Amino acid sequence: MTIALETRSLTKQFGGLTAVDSVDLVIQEGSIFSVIGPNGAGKTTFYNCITGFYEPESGEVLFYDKSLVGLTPDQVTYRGISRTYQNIRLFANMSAIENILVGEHSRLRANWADAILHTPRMKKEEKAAVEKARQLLNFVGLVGLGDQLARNLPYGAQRRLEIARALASQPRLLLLDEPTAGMNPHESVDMMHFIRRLRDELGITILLIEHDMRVVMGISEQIAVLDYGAKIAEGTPAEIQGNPRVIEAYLGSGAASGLNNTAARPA
Amino acid sequence: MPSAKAPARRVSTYKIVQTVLGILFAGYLLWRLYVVFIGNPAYGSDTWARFIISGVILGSVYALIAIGYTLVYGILRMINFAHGDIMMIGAFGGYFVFEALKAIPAPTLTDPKFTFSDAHPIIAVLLAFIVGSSIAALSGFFLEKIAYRPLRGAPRLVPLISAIGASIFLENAGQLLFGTQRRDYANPLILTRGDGWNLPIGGATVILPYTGVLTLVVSILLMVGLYLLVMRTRLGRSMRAVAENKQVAALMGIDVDGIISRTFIISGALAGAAGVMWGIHLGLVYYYVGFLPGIKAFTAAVLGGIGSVPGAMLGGLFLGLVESLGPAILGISFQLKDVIAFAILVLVLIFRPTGIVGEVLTEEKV
Amino acid sequence: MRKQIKLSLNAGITFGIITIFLFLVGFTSTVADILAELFHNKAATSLLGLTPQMLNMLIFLGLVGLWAGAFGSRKEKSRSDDPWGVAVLDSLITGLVHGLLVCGLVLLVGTLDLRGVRMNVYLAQVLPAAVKLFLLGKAPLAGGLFYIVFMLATGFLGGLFSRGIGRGSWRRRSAAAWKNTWESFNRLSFVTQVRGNPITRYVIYGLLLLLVFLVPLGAGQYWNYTIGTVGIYVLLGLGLNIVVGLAGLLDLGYVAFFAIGAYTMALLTAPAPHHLLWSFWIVLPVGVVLAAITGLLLGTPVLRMRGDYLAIVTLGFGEIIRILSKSDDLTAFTGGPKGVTAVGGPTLFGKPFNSAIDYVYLIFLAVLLVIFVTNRLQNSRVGRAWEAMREDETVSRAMGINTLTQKLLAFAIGAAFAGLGGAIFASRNQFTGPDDFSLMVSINVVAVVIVGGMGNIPGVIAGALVLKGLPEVLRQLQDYRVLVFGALLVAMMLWRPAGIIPSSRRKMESNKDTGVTETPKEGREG
Amino acid sequence: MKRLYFVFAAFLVASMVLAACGTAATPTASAPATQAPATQAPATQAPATQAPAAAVPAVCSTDAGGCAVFKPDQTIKIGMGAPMTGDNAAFGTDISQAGKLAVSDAGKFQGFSFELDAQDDGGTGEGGAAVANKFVADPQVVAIEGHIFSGATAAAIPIYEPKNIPMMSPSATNPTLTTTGSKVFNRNVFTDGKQGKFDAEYLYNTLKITDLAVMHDGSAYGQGIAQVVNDSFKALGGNVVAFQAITPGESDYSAVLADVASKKPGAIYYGGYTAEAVILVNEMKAAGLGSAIFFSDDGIYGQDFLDRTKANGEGVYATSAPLPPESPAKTTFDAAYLAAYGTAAGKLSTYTWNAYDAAAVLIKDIESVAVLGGDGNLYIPRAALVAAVRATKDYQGISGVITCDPTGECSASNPILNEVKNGGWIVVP
Repeated sequence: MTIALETRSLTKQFGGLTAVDSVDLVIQEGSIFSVIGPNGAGKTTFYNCITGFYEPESGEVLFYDKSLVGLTPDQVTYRGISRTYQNIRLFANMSAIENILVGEHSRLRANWADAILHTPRMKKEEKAAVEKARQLLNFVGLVGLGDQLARNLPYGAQRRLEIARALASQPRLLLLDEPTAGMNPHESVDMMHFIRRLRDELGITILLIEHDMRVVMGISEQIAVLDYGAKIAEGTPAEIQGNPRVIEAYLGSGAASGLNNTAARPA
Repeated sequence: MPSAKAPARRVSTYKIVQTVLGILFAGYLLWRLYVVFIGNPAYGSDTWARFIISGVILGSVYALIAIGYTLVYGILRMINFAHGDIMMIGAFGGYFVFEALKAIPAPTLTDPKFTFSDAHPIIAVLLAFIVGSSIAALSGFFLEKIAYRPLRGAPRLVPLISAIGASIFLENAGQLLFGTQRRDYANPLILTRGDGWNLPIGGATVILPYTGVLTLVVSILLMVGLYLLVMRTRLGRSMRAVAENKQVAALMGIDVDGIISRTFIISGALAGAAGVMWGIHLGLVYYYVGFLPGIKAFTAAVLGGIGSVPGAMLGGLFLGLVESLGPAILGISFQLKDVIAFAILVLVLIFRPTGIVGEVLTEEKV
Repeated sequence: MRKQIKLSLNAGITFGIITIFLFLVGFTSTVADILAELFHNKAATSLLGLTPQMLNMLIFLGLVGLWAGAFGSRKEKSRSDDPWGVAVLDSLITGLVHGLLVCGLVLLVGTLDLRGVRMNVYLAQVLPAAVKLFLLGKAPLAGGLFYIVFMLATGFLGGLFSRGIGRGSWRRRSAAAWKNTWESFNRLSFVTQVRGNPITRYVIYGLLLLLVFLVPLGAGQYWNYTIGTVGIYVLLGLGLNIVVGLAGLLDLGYVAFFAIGAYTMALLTAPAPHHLLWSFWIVLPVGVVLAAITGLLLGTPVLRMRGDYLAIVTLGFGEIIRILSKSDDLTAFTGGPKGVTAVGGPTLFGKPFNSAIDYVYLIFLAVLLVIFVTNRLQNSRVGRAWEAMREDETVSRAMGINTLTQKLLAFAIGAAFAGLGGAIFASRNQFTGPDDFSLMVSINVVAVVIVGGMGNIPGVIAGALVLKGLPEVLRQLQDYRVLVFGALLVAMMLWRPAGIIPSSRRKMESNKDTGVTETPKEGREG
Repeated sequence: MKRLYFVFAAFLVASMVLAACGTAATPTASAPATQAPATQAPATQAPATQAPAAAVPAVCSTDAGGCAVFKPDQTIKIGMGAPMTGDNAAFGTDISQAGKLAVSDAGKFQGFSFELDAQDDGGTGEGGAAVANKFVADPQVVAIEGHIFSGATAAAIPIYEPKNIPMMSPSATNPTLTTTGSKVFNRNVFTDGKQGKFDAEYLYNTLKITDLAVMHDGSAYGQGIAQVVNDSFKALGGNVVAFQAITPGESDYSAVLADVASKKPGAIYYGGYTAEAVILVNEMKAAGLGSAIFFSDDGIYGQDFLDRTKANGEGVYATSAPLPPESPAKTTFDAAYLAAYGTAAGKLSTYTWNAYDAAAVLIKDIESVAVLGGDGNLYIPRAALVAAVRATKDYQGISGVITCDPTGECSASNPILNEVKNGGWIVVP
């Protein structure tokens, strides 16, 4: 098995606050890996460090053995990492299909001169891009909604469109940030199956931040738990469920709902 | 934006540009400072004192106007382009008060031409400020109600255009109402422009004008008052809450529209006071008097960090000083003082993208 | 009921203030002249002791009074019914308040005037003649009472009229009727066929183009000049549309690139100050390229700034260019505040361009070129990247867009269009100077983009027509044209915040436009 | 690559279309210029049906610009392009007001009345060209008073030139305006050269100033004259210690004055207008320039300067046209201006009297060439009018004598010098 992503004592500080504290993770290619932890545990900051939005103070991020530290977000995307957002961030005033085409940006080559002159290369590429966007719409189950403005889509469709957009850049690693936030249990289950399909059909490694424990326990192969920026536990779902430190972290932070309580959280 | 401490492996080109620019500019500045102070002193200390007096006084007026921009920006995230014209309205308010009081004779034994405003300068000035501020505040209130409130949910450039339209309207209304001539403020005798304390500096007499000191003192008082208002009162808390998040503020039972109205009233009143000061210190009022100070104050607000009240104060003062000292220190003709001011603005923003004391916008917040 | 009365009271006060304002700015006198020109009744004899000028003014004030009555008697929101009695009462209240306020003004102004007070020392337009006209040559009291009766009567009529036509309902009804007709027309099979046929579109475009090319032939020099100016602002608007409308970067110093284009043209073709006398056709691309390069140079340090920080920095840059162009240090190079005269014009096949009409066609051609380029860019990977940046810069970076490069590209292309506009502008006016590049030009161009509708080409054209055409149309209003223009700008934003022609998206999922063979399944969800 | 060719081909076609349109357009566009009688045809035909063709004066068929025709109820229009809005509106307001007085003073000519049509050009080249195009499209406009600012004027001249519409600007001082060989442009205002040289000589020879500071307001007028003074003063052997420009529209120049003060000049020469000069003079004392002489051009001469500087203005020098000190005509005009507009003549700008004269001269010249046709219409031959304006000689106006030289410079008189003494302008002998 190859290692898709590895972080070595990754640390990110904001002033005096250490948001990510020497986190070591190893994510195998083709796995579904979850990062959980109470609110403010540094999960999203961890994502931002991987995707190049933050530059870590120290530590290393290796993607297929190549360092990502210091790369800009677009370079990271080019290398094959793509992400979604906790609060959906689509390009609201663009149509669904255009959103996906933007996602394909890093895989397209046409520059401004091509665009003005409509070179054959550009036309061919554009045709293929639109075709691929349609396939992705199809894949996420949004056929017929392609010409709708993203902001007019129903909530669930927006979630799936966001994933389709992330897939458009042909990632090898997909970072999902609470993909089931705001969904009812039925929708959550659908999403769970969908995530698994991503891995199985497209062979994409998946890194997941999630609060819904049923989802986490249901699909993750490995789970890491962050608390106050530091990794306090790592293991299979079963191991995590029994880990006293994890329970304490959650209880301590007031999220006493417990690890087995799967009640939907407010978005 | 990446934080300051970067790992040694990759350094972004931007940072190199930043550093090079910074070193070049600092070097140039040091060299110029050396030249003008030690190498080839161009000015005596009396001239420097004059520059500083001029800069500080002008800066304090800029600061006062800039606060109006910043308050509105902080809450609505819009540039109130008509703010300078509100200042013009305030200046006219004060002008008419002085004209009226000048018309009331109060002859004394020594001077038969003594008028009410000469006899009671404190009352006259106070009245001018009250009337000027109130009229400007009222204009601010109606401006918001008519031109901005209906656009609350619109894309953010739309209120800007509306503000530009309002600005054009106000300028031309001022021209048509009051005529095109430039009018002189009839100050009370004691505040005659150009009179002041004579300070012996460097073998020459430097005049510290009374009007300038009045301007400075009043603007400092107003700024302190405003700071207390924003930080200590219920209204100030509500304003900050609305600035932070309008939806949440509304949920907390804050009357968002009311707070916005009041913000416009406050910023209008400050602009009006600035207008009266402008009149008293510089003596000039006409329909276009607010345009340039408006642009300058907007620059000052951004320089300080738009949205931040202390930033606006600092920015205003800084801009005033740059305008008077900049050409002198850099040895460039005064015609290019705005070029220097804008170049400094660019430099400041390159190093501090959100102004001198601006809020640090994180990726997520933007 | 109390709310209803408050409504009409407010309306009365508002219109009272409006009428007073109109008098104070002297519009009441001017409108009399304008109407006299319209009715050709300047030399007409007087009627009822009123001169034609007074009658003209009263016609105008009567319209204001009617509007006040209609406005004041409108239905209060919480009411379900709209009885006649209430409407009439409301209109009377409005008219009364309106009249009382005007009466107060008349009494004040009239008395002061009788006493010989020269009010125009402070209020420039309150001239004795204007006062006499407004008082209809009567004594203050008589004039005041007349206005109470007059406003009451017009207010009443306005209320009756407005209630009589059922207020806005007729508008809604007719709009619905139109829509129905339109839809049934669309359903006709041959219409669908014709509409669906791409040839139709080309024919329509062709006809439009033909029309546009024919108009200048009959427009006369003045309108051709105006059309040319509108065209140049279309160029500027399209350029800024890329920067503001597509890439979402607020640029308040766009005039800088315009100035660079214009000065390039002027300095390289004019006999003074450099006597280079280059050919127009060579300088044109030089100006465009220079403007684009300047865009790149400016953009490199500042494009990392966001939103309003960028706005002020660009504003500063525009001012810097203007100040430098007139500065003492560069007078020998730029011609200083005097500007550059005798800027060269193009010659095509031996024919020099020397009239407004020649330039109109040149500008049309430039506009077509720019529309072509914009259209191609907008519907490409580059255009999508720009729009994504406008929508959400952070996410667009995560989508693999190098935002800095894309911003620079947008800036440079926008600057190039401005350079093109500036070069043609200088050549057409045969003159250029620092006064042509004031901050107001930048602001006007931003307004062109926003007023028309951000991010789309027809919107920019509509915006340019409004921003540069409207002031010319308003010339009838003499000194009031800019005042009215400012008010209209506000009104336009309140009326259509999304612009005159809001942006619409290209349909891409269905394969009509892209020519891809596969037919998508109809899988619409609710 | 194929696409590329297509694009080029499209261009080629487009340019050919353009060329075709261009040539097709020629007759329409240039008709008024070359065959002006043709444009007047509709106007002349209409009366021709009622009256014999001989009603049209013979001069119209020979005049290179054709005739402007006025039916009995039409007014003869004099156009004016002026900044009526914006920062410089005071100039436009003032000049148009003075011009209107001249028009009403002129009364009726052969039963036809005159009208001054003042249009807003904002003082810019763009506005100037727009207004000029509007005027040339109006057959009733026969002459232009203006434009007011040099930039607008420069853009307007090429538009009036082919239409034979003469101009008389009371205020556009840019020297290059009369050097391009225009036959329509004239002005009754000083140019920078004459005045600046005079001023520099007086400063050096009479006032014995050795160290001079030159300032200006960055306008075409102020900068031009300041440059001349600077050069002339240096040529005389004087020392220019500072050359600084201020930004008009600002209200505070204390910093730049402090800089000038540090150079210890004996006098300040200022090129510009009253608005900024007043601020400078009022701030001089506080800036440490209490002992320096303030010397300026005709842009500051006038009552407004005195009213607004009061005691600070004592000892200020300014050049002006040799006004007949208080000629009855000028006194009458001043009274009429005050009565009509509520502000004193010369308060809004210094060009009030020039403006009155410019309009009066144009009216006089129109009257000299206009011919009443046999059909009751008034005919004004355009080219003859252009020539008549250029030939103006010894016209005694309220601002001085107006005589146009072959280039269109009509302010024949030499400047005189005035000094403020006891709150009034006194002519320095």
